[in-house]
Amino acid sequence: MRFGVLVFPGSNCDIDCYKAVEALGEPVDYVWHTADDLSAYDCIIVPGGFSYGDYLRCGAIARFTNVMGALVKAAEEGKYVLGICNGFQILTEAGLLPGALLRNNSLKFRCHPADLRVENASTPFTREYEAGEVIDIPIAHGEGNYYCDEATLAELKANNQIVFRYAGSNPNGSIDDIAGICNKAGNVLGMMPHPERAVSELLGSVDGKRMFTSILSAWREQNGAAAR
Amino acid sequence: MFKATVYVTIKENVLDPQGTAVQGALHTMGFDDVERVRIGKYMEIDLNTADRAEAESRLKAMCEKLLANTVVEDYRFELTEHVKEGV
Amino acid sequence: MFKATVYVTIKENVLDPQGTAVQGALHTMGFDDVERVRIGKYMEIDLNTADRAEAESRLKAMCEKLLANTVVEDYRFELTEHVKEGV
Amino acid sequence: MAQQLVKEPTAEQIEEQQLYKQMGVTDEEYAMICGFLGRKPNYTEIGVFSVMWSEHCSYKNTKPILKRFPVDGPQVLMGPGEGAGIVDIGDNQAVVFKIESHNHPSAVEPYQGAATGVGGIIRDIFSMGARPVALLNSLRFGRLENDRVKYLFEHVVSGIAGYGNCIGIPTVGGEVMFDESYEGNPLVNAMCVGIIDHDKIQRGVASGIGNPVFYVGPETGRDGIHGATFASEELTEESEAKRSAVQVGDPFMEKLVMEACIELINSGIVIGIQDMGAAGLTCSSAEMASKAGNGMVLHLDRVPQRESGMTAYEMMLSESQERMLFVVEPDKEEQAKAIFARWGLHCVNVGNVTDDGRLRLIHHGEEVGNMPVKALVDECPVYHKPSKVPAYYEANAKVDTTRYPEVTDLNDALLRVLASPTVASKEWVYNQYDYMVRTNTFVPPGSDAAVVGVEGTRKALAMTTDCNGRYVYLDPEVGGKIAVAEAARNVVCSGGKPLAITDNLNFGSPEKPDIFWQLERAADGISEACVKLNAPVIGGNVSLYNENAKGAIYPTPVIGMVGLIADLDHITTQGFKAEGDAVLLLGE
Ligand SMILES: Nc1ncnc2c1ncn2[C@@H]1O[C@H](COP(=O)(O)OP(=O)(O)O)[C@@H](O)[C@H]1O
Repeated sequence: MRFGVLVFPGSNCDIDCYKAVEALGEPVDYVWHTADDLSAYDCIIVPGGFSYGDYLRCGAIARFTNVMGALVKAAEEGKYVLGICNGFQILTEAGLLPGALLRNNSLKFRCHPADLRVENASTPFTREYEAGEVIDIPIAHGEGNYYCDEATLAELKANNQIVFRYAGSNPNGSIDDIAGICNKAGNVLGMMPHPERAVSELLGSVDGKRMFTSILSAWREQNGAAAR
Repeated sequence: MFKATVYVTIKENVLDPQGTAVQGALHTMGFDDVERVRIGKYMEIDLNTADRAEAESRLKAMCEKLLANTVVEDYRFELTEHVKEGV
Repeated sequence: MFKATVYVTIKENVLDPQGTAVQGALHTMGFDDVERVRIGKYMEIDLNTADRAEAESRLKAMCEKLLANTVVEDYRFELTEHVKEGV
Repeated sequence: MAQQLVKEPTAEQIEEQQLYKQMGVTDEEYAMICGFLGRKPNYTEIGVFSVMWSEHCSYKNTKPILKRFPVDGPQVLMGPGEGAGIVDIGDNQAVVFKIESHNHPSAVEPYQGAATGVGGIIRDIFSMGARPVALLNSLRFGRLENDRVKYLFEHVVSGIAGYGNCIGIPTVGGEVMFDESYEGNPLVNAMCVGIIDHDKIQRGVASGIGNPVFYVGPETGRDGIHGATFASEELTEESEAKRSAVQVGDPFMEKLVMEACIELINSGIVIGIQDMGAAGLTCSSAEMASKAGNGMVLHLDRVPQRESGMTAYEMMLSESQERMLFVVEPDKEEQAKAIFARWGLHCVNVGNVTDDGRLRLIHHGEEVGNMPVKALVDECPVYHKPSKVPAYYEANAKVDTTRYPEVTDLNDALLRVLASPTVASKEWVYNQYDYMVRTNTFVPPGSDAAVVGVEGTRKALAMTTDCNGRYVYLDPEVGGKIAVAEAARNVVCSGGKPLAITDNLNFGSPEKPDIFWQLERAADGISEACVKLNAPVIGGNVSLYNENAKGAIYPTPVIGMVGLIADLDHITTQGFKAEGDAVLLLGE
């Protein structure tokens, strides 16, 4: 299974995502924002950071880069797309996920471990978690306050698109404690917390690792490859 | 040459944490008469476009595409013609 | 009751990295006619103050103290009287 | 458009009206400058000399003190002098680190002051060729009851967070203390740590006669003109009027410049590279030429400009952020340009290396400056300021400490100590910093030293900043030793062996004999501790004139220390681990 990690000017969790996939033992490439073909990749990660300095709005400028056209196409084809933090913001700006991310209600950047409840354990990204399980994944963002209107929220709930909720105190004021959502088809996930920062005991948690192994096993199953 | 001023405001029903915080701060500072604060963006854009209709349509496109996120923000703009100095 | 609109802009000589980045993005998107972008803040404030002179002096104080950082920003405001609905 | 409204004074007017004094140049220094030039300096030249001869760039008041520091050791690959010091960590790898102050800019505009302080120290690290891997800071404010102090504290912390988080370098540690003596004159010291392979180490040299000199980064504006002299003056009501000295940081731009410069350095074509820090183009061009024993000619019309009508004086003294200067051979120009183009950056040939030992400035087809490089960089007079034991010190020595009552209610005392802002948890601060990005932070803030892993190895680095200004005030020599010892204890408790230190000497005005005495004694204390602990000083920074209306701040020589943890298994964290474990007390 081949992974691509998008790199925009100002991305800074690209290396961390790359390393997390590398540890999985699967091939991974950095993909520069000018690329217009993502057909080589089975899963595309839109990493965190401050693409274009987060100027104007987080993700607003990155969304117009060349690679985003290819990303929309890949998502339509059912490829797995994982947007983390700034990646989530880019996916909402691009309309691949509904809603928007506003400034944290504290108006401060917040970085610390956070408890998340896995609300939907049947996506390709979460199949190795138990539904309802509480996992420890750090957050680090200034604008992670997820917002959508009532109708969209109802729809998210009805389609089981809310994948993660904050289980402890809500760190940013997001509506309905939402920490991560997926699209209707379930192949595009956006989340504020950083699973790539929770992949070893040295980092304080290994709960993020299962997101990467989930993706791999889902892909293998889908493609009939024998599970290792 | 046109000068455009673009106002981007948070939609009425969307929470404005910054506005709320500023209102709180103003109260603490003794400005109790402040009843409501909403904070948006104010942009000044110089456009080297010849005619007004075109400038207007281009500005609208910029706002819809980039300058505002219409999921949570409203926008409006004003255009004033401007004669280049020294021309 | 007054409605105030406050405009906070970055001083002329002070770098506006945000404006520069947005200008760059607009160019990449094909809006080559954009010559300059400066991004500031726009605030709407409801003031429950009886008379205009007082509202003005209070607003000035708010701007100087909190709403603008006068080291790097300029501000100006407009006041419009507003009759409270339903009163 | 914007015409130049004020005409520059002529060389004669500068002399007659003693205008050089406004730039911090004394009569004697002015006479020396005339001697070096063989004529009177014009406005641009006196401006260039004034910044090169400011304390910030020349260390004219502190050179005799810095000489006392031990700077050698088998582990030291590069000591003080370059952008940052470098220490061997084995396997052809080395650690690069330095601390720098941005006190005065932060007092005036705390967010931007702190942010650009962080940006500046990061440039010092990557201009050595290193990949920055961690940031730390050391902060001092007045008492939190004061509204202005609250404002400064809040905005300094956001400024540090804003810059570090955006550029993607984890801020892993630091310290914050509150004391009345820092009221009106906060201390904002930022430290950056980087990792480099031995063979990638760069120096800021302009060698190779005829080689082109390149400017990279954003356009030059009228930012922070006279920032270096500003940093070498006491803060007064008037400095409020000098507010134009505040620069705005653009961490996004710096991220691009950093990535492009590291790519350029890795390509192996760079001859010399240096960041434009204090006194921007002036300091970088003069120092690079000086290190190679060469000269340089700069064509100022080619300098990218953000504003129209900029004068030579303004361009030479601008402190616009995120700019670098580098030298390559002529046939490597296209290769260098291609790298910067990919990152969307300006890369402009602004001059050449020359053999005449002079810094020559060309603007609008005229030579507007012609100065001997050696005079600019090496000939600034060194002052041996008078020093005197302060009265307070002598008085304190006579205080009978036994006359204070013993504390009886220890629980109450403990609670009061824990509640003081200086001792209380700093979670509010460090939770605003992204301390995890790059996923090598193995001990985050909240323990003793922070621990950052060395990518791809079993090694890690322990790092900390420490100083207790009150101790240093009470006894500068002992206080200086304590600062180093505390840093070393933090490193050792985390599983590391101290490698070296960087220091930031934050003191009051050196014109005052009391203060100069504090400086000398503190330096002696630091030196002694460094020798004992085998942790030489590999670099540092001096910030003098830290005074407010009531007098000088506590003398605060902040120590930044890095230690090597030989194996990840040695990492130790603070905090009791399990019930029933024995608790031992070491020391007296
Ligand atoms: N300004 C700061 N930036 C980052 N971390 C900080 C800062 N101030 C304190 N910390 C972190 O908080 C923890 C406690 O700091 P401090 O109270 O100074 O304790 P200590 O005396 O053990 O150094 C340390 O891990 C330190 O790195």
